[in-house]
Amino acid sequence: MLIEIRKKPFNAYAEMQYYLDSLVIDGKYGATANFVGTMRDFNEDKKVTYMTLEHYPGMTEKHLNAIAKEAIEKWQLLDVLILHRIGKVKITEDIVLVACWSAHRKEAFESCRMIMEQLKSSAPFWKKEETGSGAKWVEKNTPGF
Amino acid sequence: MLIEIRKKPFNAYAEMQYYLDSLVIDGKYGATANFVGTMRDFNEDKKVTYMTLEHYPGMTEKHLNAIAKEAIEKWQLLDVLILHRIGKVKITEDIVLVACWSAHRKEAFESCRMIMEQLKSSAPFWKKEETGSGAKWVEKNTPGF
Amino acid sequence: MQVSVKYFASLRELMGEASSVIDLEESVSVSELWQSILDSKDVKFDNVMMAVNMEYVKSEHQLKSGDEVAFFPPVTGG
Amino acid sequence: MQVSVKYFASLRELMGEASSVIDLEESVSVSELWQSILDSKDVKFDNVMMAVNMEYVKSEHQLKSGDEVAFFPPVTGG
Repeated sequence: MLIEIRKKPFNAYAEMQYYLDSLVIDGKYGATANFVGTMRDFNEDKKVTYMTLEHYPGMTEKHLNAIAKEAIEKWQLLDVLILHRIGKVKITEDIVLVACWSAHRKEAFESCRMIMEQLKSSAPFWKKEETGSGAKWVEKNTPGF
Repeated sequence: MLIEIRKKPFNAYAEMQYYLDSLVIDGKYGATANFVGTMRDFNEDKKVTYMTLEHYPGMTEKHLNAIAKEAIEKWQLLDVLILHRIGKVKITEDIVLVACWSAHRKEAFESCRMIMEQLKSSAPFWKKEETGSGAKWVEKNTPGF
Repeated sequence: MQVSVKYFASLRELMGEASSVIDLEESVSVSELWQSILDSKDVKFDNVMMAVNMEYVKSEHQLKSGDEVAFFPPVTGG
Repeated sequence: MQVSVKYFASLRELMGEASSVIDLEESVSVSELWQSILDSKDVKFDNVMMAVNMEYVKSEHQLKSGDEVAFFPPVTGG
């Protein structure tokens, strides 16, 4: 299990491969579900030029760890990877990566989605969007179900 | 949209990056859901040493195309990628890759899972497993829900 | 009329052939063709899936000359 | 007793500070602390989230000396 907060841009698929290469679950995992959240150039019909992501150092990591551990236990996962950007994020840069490895697909799909929903609703991160006509804190996330 | 049947091993994350680099949806996609099915060393408690995947040339591609197009329309997806192995597949090699790009996460998650379920239940592929004590056709897929 | 018939996977092995061309009367459904194949080969096979011209069809689907008919076991890809 | 208080995002901007140390009576709940902060600063803030020692708590959670208390707006990560 790896949970990391990243200050610099990361490449989601290079990270997937790099992390997978470090695992010793060869032959055990049959399913990998993976979600990548990426910076768009719009939000709720407004144009966005970049955004700044703030977090609560210490609590954010602790909270993501708890989410991941609960998912591993609930779905008997073989491994979980969560990466999340902070700082200034530009359009097309990846914001979040969640990946779940399991023997069968049901567990991978369900856990990946649930981790993302829990992250969205409870992990201490806040986005401030630069819209061209001033910066504004995002008030809430879009619903996931 | 790209649907491909591959005779040789592929690296799912290199394929993700390569395909993403060819797309012109920068700034439009905020969500990518991705599923990778990988060859395990067991199935239903039996040890498996390798397997051979057969398909119906022509119909398999046509059927996967129809599944992907239906998903794009239903969830307003920005793009879909489906790769599937045939031939002799060894342990740890990737069998299937499904990726869905959309503006928001709900659509990416739901479409990726639905494409996988439709692929599993209706795309013309057949697996023959080599168990050490002889080869045997797999009779049915494990349920996904 | 003639149709071409294809078999896949365990069914191909059971039939001992991957394809054949079969002469048929007019107005034969895909399930009637399937039953006549089972009878002529004297074999049984449960849960067959049927496609005509690379699309799934219902058992009552009427065949026409030149159709490509495929019979195969439940699919196990992914 | 003393607790340290942290603010994040729009709430940090509203408060004009990221953190402060506050002297409290014994037997104060996190929501009582929050109300006293709002009163002393003469501000309003809806939908605040509350954590003590980096874990979410209910509004009736009793504070103790040395606690790290955090107030922040609804989270918007991912």
